[in-house]
Amino acid sequence: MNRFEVVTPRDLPNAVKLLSGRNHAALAGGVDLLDLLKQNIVAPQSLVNLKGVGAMDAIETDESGGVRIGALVKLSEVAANPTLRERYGAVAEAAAQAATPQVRNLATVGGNLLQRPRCWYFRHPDVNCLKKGGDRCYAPGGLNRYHAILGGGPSFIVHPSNLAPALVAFAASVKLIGPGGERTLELERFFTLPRIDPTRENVLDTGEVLIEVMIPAPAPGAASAYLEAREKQSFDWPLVSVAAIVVSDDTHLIRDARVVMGAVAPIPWRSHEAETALRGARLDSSAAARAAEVALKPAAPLSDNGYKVPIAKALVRRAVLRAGGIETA
Amino acid sequence: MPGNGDDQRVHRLSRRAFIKGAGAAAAAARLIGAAVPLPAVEVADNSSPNPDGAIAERLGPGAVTIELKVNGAARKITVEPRVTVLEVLRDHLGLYGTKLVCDRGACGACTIHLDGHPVVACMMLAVDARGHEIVTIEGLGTPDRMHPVQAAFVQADALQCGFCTPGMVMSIAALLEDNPSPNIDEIKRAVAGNICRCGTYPHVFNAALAAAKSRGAKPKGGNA
Amino acid sequence: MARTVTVRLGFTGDTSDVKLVIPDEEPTPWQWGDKFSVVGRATPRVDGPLKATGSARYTYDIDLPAMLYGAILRSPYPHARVRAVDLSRARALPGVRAAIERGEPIVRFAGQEVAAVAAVSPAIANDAVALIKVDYEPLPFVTSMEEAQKPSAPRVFSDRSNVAAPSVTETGNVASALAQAAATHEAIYTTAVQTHVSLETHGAVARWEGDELTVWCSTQGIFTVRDDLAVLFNLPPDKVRVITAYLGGGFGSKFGAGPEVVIAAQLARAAGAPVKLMLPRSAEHLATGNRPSSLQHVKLGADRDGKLVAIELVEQGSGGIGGGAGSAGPFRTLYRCANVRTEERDIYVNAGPSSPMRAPGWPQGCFALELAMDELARKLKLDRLEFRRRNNGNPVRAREFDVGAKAFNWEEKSRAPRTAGTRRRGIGVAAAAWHAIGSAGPQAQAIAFRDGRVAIRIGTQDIGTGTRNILAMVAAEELGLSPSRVAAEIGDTRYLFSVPSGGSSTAPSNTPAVRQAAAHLREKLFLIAAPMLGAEPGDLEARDGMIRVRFEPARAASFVDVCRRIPADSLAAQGEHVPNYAGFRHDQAGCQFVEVEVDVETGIVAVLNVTAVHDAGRIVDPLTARSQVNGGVLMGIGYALFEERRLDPAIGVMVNPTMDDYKLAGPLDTPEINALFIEVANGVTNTGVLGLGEVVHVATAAAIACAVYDAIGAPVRSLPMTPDKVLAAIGRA
Amino acid sequence: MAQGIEHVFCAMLRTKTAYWRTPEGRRWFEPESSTACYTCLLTQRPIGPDGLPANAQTCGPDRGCFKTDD
Repeated sequence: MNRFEVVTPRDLPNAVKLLSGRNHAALAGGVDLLDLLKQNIVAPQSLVNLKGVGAMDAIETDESGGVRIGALVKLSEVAANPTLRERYGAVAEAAAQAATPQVRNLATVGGNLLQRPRCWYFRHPDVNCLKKGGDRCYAPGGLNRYHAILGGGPSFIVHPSNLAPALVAFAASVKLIGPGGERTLELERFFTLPRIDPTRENVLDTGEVLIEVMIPAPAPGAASAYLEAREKQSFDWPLVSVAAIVVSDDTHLIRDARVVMGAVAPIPWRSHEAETALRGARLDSSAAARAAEVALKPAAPLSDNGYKVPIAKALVRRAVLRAGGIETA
Repeated sequence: MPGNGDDQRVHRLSRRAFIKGAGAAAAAARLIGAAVPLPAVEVADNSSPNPDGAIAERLGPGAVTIELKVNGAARKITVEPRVTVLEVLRDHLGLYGTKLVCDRGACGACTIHLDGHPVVACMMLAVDARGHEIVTIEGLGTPDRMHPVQAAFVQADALQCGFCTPGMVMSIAALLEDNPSPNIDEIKRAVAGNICRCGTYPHVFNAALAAAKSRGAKPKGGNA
Repeated sequence: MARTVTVRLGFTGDTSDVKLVIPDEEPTPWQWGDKFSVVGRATPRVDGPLKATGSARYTYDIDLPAMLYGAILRSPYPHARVRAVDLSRARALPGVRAAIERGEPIVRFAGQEVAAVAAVSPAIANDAVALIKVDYEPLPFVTSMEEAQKPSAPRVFSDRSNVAAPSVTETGNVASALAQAAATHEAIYTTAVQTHVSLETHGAVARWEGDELTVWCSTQGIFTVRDDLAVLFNLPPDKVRVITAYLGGGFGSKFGAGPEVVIAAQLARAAGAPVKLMLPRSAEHLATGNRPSSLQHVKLGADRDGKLVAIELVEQGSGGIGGGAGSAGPFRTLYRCANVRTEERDIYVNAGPSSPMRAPGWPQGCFALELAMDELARKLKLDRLEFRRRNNGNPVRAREFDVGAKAFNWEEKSRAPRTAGTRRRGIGVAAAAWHAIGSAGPQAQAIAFRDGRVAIRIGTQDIGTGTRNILAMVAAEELGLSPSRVAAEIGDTRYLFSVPSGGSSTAPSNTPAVRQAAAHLREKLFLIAAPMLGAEPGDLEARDGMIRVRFEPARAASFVDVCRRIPADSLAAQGEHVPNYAGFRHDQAGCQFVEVEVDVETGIVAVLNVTAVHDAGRIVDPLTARSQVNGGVLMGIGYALFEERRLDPAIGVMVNPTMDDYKLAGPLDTPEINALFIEVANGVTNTGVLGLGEVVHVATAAAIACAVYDAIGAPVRSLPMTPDKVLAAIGRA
Repeated sequence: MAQGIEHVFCAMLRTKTAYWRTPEGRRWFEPESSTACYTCLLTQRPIGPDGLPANAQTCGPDRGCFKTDD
């Protein structure tokens, strides 16, 4: 870990000003940043401490019935929040399953969305991969069991956020403040594929700060589920995660659905194919299975990660059924 | 060394900036693939001006004196901003009960309580812990006056080599503050971030159940 | 000099009188039916409060005045010539007090030590390491066993084949037995490299005072580190003192003076100040040893009655640049068979070397053999437990099969239908063996002080198994005290010699020496007590904190009162572990039953419960014994399902040298574990205590593999059984 | 097995069992063991100072780095 200073700006505009400078990094919960610093993946001169520059630490219900989550809200607070648990179950569940209890008490919502990939080539201090400005991605032709089966190339990382698929499923937006002012972006558009720029996972500009996540009010009759498949059950990154929202009536007729997969692609992977397949169908296991089938149709696995396809199919099917109130194995 | 408030060790260190471009550490050439060293860090001056008052506080990169509240006492220490809470506890305050094992927040051996909540001390900068109440394993009990959770760990033999034990104890103690009568699944989830290579988990579960019982709570179900 | 005693030895339902010739100084070995007041009772360990409060001081916690911190520069290359090492920039960094080169012209694995520094803080030491310039000439390398055997493969050692000479054994004639067998099975089984992941990393604190070297070391063998350092630094052994008060795990990887210990001592000498050098986690994975991988070609043959007629193993394995990958132990030992052939080969690859790990070779071999046994049992249409019973030659294990099957409910669970649902349950059983009878050599001191305190001093160490506790209990038994009154002082080469804690030998090696010392101390105390009680020393006994005349409990003096008559400050006696006796049996049997649940859509395996039945001779403390069973099972679950050192074939580095990517079983992966002990009075030493650390780990992964096979109907012949492999076996991926 | 105790081992050779002594006071090597992990004390690695593998089969008097026990 290099030496750095820690500066606390007087306010958010000054934080933006500082972060616009070269070699500065934003410090919030600090969990992923410290990991990157310890691995010598980043070496900022200055950490800009975002704690204390503005609130950003509350979960509030807004007038339209939606919820705003400050970027500095801890994952443990998301997991425990009664409103989120009741109305945005998949979000609370995703937070509850992230990392460990001790990390959830430190890690923030903003940090979770902005964390860098867990790819073992990216995290290796001696490997200069494409994502770090090197000339190649080592996953194809290398050890790629945890890598992307969808949307990969030229980098094959998977997006590591547990929260992101659930938030994308609920059509959340993020509020960013930067040198050019404030902007609001659908979270789905916030993440970006490596074919656009393999060194980044999102469109956050230099100097920009993610300050808030806004989730609109769920549609009447909407219910959600979040599921993960992990090799081990105590602290592990998911092989596949799925957040599903099903809007249905008493007869199980699906009016709308959102299906987002995590850990399968460099971004939270929304399956419009699955959603189309579900819309208008009566929710049962064969409808859910059809959705799962079409969701994974575009999958293009690497040498070692084809097994993620059946797992993803199983989880899509189960998440859809669970969201629709049909319990399954 | 614990108890005297000030850190003794810093006096061995020069207060000047030691390194011109400490980023050399980070620039340790990446030898696999095209080596593109990261830019060396220009060390910012500790006393650089702040004309427009944009900055409320500037710490480092040299050592700065900060105060932490540890086990009920205010402790002054002088550390670089890159130092973690864990390093401060061990190397500056002589509180060796908190262990470093994975150094990445993955094993829970360095679990402390921050304002009553369990956190990993290895993934938190010391400067970020200012203004918070830190409790370490030493703040929980002593061999002569053990906390009920510590006593239960001994009785259940919930320890083997003992290296993960302080972290396990801290996780269980925090759980019982929140939930005085946990069932076994809640116990397992509460220590899911603690790794024991000796594999002593079953006895940890027993200890947690016994500690809850000794505090007068009734376990609610569970299959232990 | 020696006397003959007759002792009753054996286990429930199988005991007999055995004549043993024992030296005069030896107490009569504990025998079947002996009544104890301390031994055999669950006793929380005496040093538990220190561990539970974070007060126990490990090597990692040692802090000396003016102590420096060491750090090591390691090769990022799997194979390279070191053309030049430039330490000048590191030396010039303020706060750096010493910098040394390792001086080896070739590095053969990524992670090999190249240079080291000592500085006033850990951060500066790390900064300095980054300033060392090394001119490497990268050389061709190989990291996979398969590649390493190709004729064109790069050589790990120049001019030497990557394939070491095979180790071959054969009894009978396997080829002809296989040809005549009623049923045969043949398949290839593989296991991955597992690393030890001791929570306290390897390391030491070294301090020179003149030509005397004191080393606090995270080691399983304080005397072996002492002897190694004495040789390397050309010192008489008594000028080297090694201290290990507490040890954060070792699992076989911490024998002797490793590079980090030697480097710490070199840096301390160069800097003229004490140096603490504890490895970072990544180095622990890369450079401190591992359980080698294996590729095992197994052939089994059985006759119509389900008796094994042929066993063949052709194995190759690799831990990296060192050998020791053999897995034939179980094939030669576990089951009775007239025709057994084994062939083992070490393969060298450019990766960190293997080191002993918890029953070296056995978990690998047990997995392959036991899963093959299940596959053959299926062909024979035999219940898998019955198949094992028919081929078992060990009476202790026969009883363990019975006891375990009943506790586990084997028959009922066998009859339960294997459902066609998503989550399928399966059961498995596997046998284990080890030979943990300890070795002669340890010498103990037992000391009574005038204030009534008793201390046991012996140069052993506690790897985490509760050594202090069982030594205190054995001495307390002999002296009629409660264990809390006995201080077991260990972990210092100033005490008398003991052996390293490996091969499950700590308890069996040290308890006989301690028992003999305590018995001698008791005799000496009787000499003081006899005139006090007006009795002959030979008529006295020590019980319940009293020394009293046998059969006349009223004529008694308290232990403390007797100690007050000690003429000097203390009264000391010595004991040693004499060569082992023939006794009852020298081997050690075990078996484990496992129930799993497999999610057949995700390939994720959950271990639900384990019934572990083991022979540990005389159990001193059932509480700490159960802890060891838990530990062996949990490490076995990791081995079965999660753990694998992953080396990139193209760039030759380990991609998962962390505790998040190298996956260990955690609390939510923990099944219910039912530990059952078959107590055996074996008479191989005066205590008959056996070690448990290894035998409890041998069968777990095998039993899990058998249970998974039962659940999904297809064998997963490769460890770890990650979801990709499970799904592939089911035919879903 | 035949080579057993007759074999002359380099004084720098180490393996786990070598840290125990035979009743005759000699280091306990098992040259036939297929699970013994050998190291050379001089390098603390399974490589002799001559760059060749260190183990019970090969660390004999024919190697330039060979050392006797006393």
